[in-house]
Amino acid sequence: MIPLNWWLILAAMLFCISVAGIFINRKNIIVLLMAIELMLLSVNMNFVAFSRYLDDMAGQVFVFFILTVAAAEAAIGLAILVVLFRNRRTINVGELDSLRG
Amino acid sequence: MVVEQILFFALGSLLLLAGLGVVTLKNPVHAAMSLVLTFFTSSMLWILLRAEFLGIVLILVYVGAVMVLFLFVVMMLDINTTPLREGFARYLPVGGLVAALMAAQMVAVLSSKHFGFDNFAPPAPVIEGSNTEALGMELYTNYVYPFEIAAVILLVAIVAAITLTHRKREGSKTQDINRQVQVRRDDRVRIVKVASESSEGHGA
Amino acid sequence: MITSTLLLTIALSPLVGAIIAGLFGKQVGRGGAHTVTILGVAISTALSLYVLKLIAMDGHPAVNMSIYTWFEIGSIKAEVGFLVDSLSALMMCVVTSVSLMVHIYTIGYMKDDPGYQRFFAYISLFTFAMLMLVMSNNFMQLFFGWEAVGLVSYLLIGFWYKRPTAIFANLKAFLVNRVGDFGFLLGIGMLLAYLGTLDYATAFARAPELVGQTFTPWGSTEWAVPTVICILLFIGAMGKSAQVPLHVWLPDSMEGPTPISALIHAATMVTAGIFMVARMSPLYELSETALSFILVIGAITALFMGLIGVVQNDIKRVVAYSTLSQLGYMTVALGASAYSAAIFHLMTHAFFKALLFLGAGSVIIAMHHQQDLRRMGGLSKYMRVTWITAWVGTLALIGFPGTSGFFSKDAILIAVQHAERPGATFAYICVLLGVAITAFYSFRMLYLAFHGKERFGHDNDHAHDAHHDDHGAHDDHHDDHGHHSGPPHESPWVVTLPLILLAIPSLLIGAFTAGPLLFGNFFDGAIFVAEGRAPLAEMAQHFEHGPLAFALHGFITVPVWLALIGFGVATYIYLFNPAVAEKAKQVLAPIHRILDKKYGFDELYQALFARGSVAMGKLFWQAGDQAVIDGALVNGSAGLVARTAFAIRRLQSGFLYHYAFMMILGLIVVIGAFALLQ
Amino acid sequence: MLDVILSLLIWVPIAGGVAVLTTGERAATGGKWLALIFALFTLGLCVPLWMNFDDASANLQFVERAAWIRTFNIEYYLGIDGFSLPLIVLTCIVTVLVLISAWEVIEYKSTQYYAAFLMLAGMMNGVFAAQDAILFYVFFEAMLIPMFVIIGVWGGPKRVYATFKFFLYTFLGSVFMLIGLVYLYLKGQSFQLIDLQSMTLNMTEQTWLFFAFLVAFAVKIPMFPVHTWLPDAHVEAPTGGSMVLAAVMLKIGGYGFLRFSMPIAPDASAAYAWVIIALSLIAVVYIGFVALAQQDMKKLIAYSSISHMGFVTLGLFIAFALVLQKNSPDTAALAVQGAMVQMISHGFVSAAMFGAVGVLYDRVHSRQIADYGGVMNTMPWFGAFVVLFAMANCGLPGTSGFVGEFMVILAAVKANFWIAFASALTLIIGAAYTLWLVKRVIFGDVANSHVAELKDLNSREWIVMSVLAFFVLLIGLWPAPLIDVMQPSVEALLQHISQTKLIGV
Repeated sequence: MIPLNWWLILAAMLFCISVAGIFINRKNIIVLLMAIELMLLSVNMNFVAFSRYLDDMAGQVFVFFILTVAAAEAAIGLAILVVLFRNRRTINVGELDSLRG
Repeated sequence: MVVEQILFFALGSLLLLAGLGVVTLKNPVHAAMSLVLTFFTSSMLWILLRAEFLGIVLILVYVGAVMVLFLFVVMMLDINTTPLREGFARYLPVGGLVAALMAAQMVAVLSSKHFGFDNFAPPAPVIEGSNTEALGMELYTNYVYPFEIAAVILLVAIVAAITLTHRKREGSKTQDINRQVQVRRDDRVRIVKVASESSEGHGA
Repeated sequence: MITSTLLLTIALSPLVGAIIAGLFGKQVGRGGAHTVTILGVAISTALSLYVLKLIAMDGHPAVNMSIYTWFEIGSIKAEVGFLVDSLSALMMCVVTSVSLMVHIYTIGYMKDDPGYQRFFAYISLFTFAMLMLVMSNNFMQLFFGWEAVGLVSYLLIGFWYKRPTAIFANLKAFLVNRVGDFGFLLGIGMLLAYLGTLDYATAFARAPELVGQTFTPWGSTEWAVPTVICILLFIGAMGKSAQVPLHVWLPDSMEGPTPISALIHAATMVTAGIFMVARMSPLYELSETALSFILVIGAITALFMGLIGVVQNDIKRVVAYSTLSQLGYMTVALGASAYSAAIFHLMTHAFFKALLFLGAGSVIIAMHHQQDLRRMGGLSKYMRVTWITAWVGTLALIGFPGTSGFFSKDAILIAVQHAERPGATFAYICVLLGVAITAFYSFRMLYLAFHGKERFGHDNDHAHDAHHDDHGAHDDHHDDHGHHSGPPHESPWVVTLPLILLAIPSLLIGAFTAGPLLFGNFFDGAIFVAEGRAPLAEMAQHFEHGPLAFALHGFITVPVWLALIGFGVATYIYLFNPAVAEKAKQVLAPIHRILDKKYGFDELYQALFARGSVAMGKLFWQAGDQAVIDGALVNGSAGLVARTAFAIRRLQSGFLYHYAFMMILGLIVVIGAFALLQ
Repeated sequence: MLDVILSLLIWVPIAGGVAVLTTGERAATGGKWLALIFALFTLGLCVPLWMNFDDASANLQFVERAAWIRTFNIEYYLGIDGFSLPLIVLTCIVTVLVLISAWEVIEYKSTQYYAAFLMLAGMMNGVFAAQDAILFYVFFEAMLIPMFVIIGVWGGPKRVYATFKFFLYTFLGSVFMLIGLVYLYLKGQSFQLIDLQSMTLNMTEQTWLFFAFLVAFAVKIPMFPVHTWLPDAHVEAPTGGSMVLAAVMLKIGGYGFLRFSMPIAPDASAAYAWVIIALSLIAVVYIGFVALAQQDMKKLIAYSSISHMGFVTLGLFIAFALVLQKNSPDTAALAVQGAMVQMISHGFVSAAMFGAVGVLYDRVHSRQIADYGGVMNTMPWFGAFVVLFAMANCGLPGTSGFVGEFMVILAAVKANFWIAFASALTLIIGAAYTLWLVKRVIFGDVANSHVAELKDLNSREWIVMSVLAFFVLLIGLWPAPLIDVMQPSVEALLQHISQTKLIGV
């Protein structure tokens, strides 16, 4: 029997890995987007775990909605990436700072 | 019960490894592949948690659609990844440190007195009926309204993605039916009076 | 019968003359200007004499009436009103008569001066102001007259406003007078604070209440209230009557035309201070320390200013310093609470000092505005009338027995001798020495100007150009009217007539008025002397058998001997061998230098107050206003805002990962806070 | 007509301003005459105001009340007493003079210049007649706008800095006042001055309110630390602008103390009176010395008017010591009357001095003393007027400058000798810097070619100068009518501040 704690710790670890990921490769947007997907996944993990342990379907419903949002977000993120690439011929974050203050 | 634990540990460690892979692999395609692996292992875990519908949906939605999209984009744009990689080593310690700090914080929050999970009751007995049925019941009764909004969000996402990336390709011939129908006779035909060639001499 | 219309005509007729001559100068023309002003002053002179006759001869009671209320707040009332008693009647006559003489004299003196009408307007405006001061019955109007007189003296000293020395002198005069008025105003303030009224009558009636009261300026020191009030009022008098620390403006006021030196800086304005102290005698009698303070100040002025007169080379400055010293005598008389003697000397001094000044003016006209005694000599041959009247004036000045100066100066000497007051002996010594010095410098001036070798000689025009004595103030303003060379000649009748008219009272008035003024009850209503003190009592015994006997008796008294010594020394040096003067100058070089530098008062004041305050102003302005308030607080805070804004701007670096990093940082902070706070 | 006279006094000039604006640039002279007619009409209104003013009673007269904003029961509540009447008359007179003095001088958009002044006059009358705190505050703020425009558009080279500084300074000050008023409203549910004045407040409330009002009015007067905006504003303002700024706008600070700080927070005012007295003495002496070191004529006169306004605050706040410690109400009345007369007389004297500098500036376009010398030779009548106004500025008896200072110094002697000693120093310092200015500018030989070809006063300047000279001499020689008008209000104020508000609490 697996206590709830483990699930939460597992999700937390996953979340931290994705945070580290954002830090590590700060230049590559694609990996950035993937890291975000990973974060969402870890959140969903929590939800499912809670729904299972609290015996309440609300958690799973919510996961369902997070999935839709995640998909939408990924789609738009990539669309922006493509447009960005077309205009600037590069997606290296280091060169893209025209919006500075 | 032991089998469950073994399964949990195996899948959990696989999940973490795959996550690490996503973050550390040089080639974006490999990263994408490891992300796919992550999704697979998490869906299995979810099934372990008796949320089989979601597990399947996860695979379908994420791996099927999102990862394909990622790979499609990665492959299409010839992104030279070399500049993107440098600075990897430099920021590793910082990233690692922040991740560790956050992990420590979360663990402290989760396991400490706030949530009191340690004395949390073990999982309830098997709920009757299938998970999908229960999820459907819940979804289409209490959460109809959010469900509709989710649909709208997806619509917005589609429209946004298309308008952003859509380019008008020059040179593509299209028919404008409307204009074609409105053409009238004298737009096209012109009657010209030409004098007939007479025999008595070439004009003065 | 003295009615308000009578007094109003006395006071206002000179004002009307001034307004007509001043504002409508062009329309009225030169002739019109001087007739209208002389007419005004003549009217007020006649009426003043009539009033004096009424009060002195027919025993008309003193008049105290108010014309209109200036302001009235609860119990504090300030009005414009007249108090005419023996003291003010006498002063009115002195002021108006001397002013009339000066008006007539000016016709000759300012004959071809472009500002002719303006000058007449000013001198009759001055007469109006002096009358308001003399006739006032409350402190507010006294202060009004006090400052108005200061204003007119400012305008007159700076009459030739083209000359830089003149406009420097008039600013200096006004500011030094204002220092005096500063003390004067505080005195009036104290009076109002402790007696609650500005009116003379009620103030003098309530004066005895002040005796016991004390005033604690700081910590535990206690000062008697009457002493503080009297000394503050006397500071005002020191400013106006040019006593030692505040005397620096009088010699410089010689920059103005000579008639005003005669009118303002000899006869009337400078005596305002003496008149004020005499008028406030009920207050002064209450405080011994104030009187001895006055005594000491008067003695110092009398002696030390006379000394400076010895080394002056400009004829007008010699007479100016003699005025200073004579004022010192009057102050000493006040200090010895012999107020009547002070007023008597004031009157006689007004006549013979005006005479000397106008005589000097006539000499200046004759010498084509040459004021340097070393350029004159032997004028007696050319200017008989001026010479004789100068002699009369000098005799009266040194107190030659029989002349009016003798009676008034002797009265002062005896009064000081018998005053048992701290500082009386010191004052007596100074005053005695002063008699000798007065004799010395007045005869020195007489001989240098009228006797001895003619030093102006043929190099007449040479005298005009380059040679500028350090304080020989040439009226270059007059050069343009074409000086005709050739020997000097007697001034026109317009100039000599006033000289004669002034010479008569200088000789005779003393004998006639000494009796009633000094010992009689002429001043009973006006001047109040505490019972214990009768400074002039001893002199009264000598005076039973008439002024003539007293005059003869005078020959054997100490002061006359001192005067003769002074006369003898001066005659020996300046008539028989002038070389001694040069030799004496080398031998006593250090003393001569001190005297020539006028004890360094001018330089000290100029450096300390003038330049000092401007420097302080700059310091306050640059350091205080610009740097601290504007720089640090106002623009400083604006700068601060700009700097902080710039710092924050750098946070928006434009790099995606910075923003991501900040988000995660925020997350960590939130979780940390959540963990800690639970 | 009498019961609406105050509204007329406020809205006629403002309407006039709008009308003049509509005439536009084409009919400039027509616009100018129209503006002058409106100004003269407003001045004409002052005559019945003064005649029908009953100077025996201290309560409000010509009262007009109408609901304005019901939710906060703010009312359009007008009324005047002894303090407001002279100030309103002063405003109307100075406005007419300013319009006359700017006739030919201002060519650039002259009608708008005139319109700005008319509106300014209307709002200033509003400030003096308002009996509702918010109405007072609205006019107090609205007044800044025309002044901002006048200095900002027609000013000198550095006008932008000067106007911003002036506007921000005053605005910052008035914000504190607003906080105070709001607090009072929350406590007493009413903005009417009468209610505010009679409201019982404990000491801490009073202290906070006192300092809130102090900041607002100290900037306006201006008092010592917050005065640096005035010299800059005056140097950059056009002649008419500095005449009105000096003549009336500084008085609103003093008037504010009389209406707000003293009656609403009497105990705090009494407790902190020494602060104000110290600042006023600094203003009199320190600023006097600063004025001595100036090279720019307008800056010198600006500093001199700060020094003179120091007397106003001194007079107002020694009244507390006189009433409470020395319990001699008459001397306290003398002090407050001295402060009020000083305000009125300073209005005329400083307007005249700025007018005189304006006359010179219109001819030679320089304000530096060094550029002048011997003006008396070419402009004798102007020289005579300047000497008269200089004498009034250094408080010569017979001119209005003397009356105020004389009364304040006499009252100060009773309060504390050393206060009187320090304030009486103005006799010397005031005379020093004023007459030194006159010596360097007016007297002496003709300094340069500019001065040589100066022409004497033209008829327009003659009118302005002689009207101001008339008032300076009238108040100087016979101040009784002005003082009798204010006496009942002064006694009522003193009676009010003598009772402490702390009994109940």
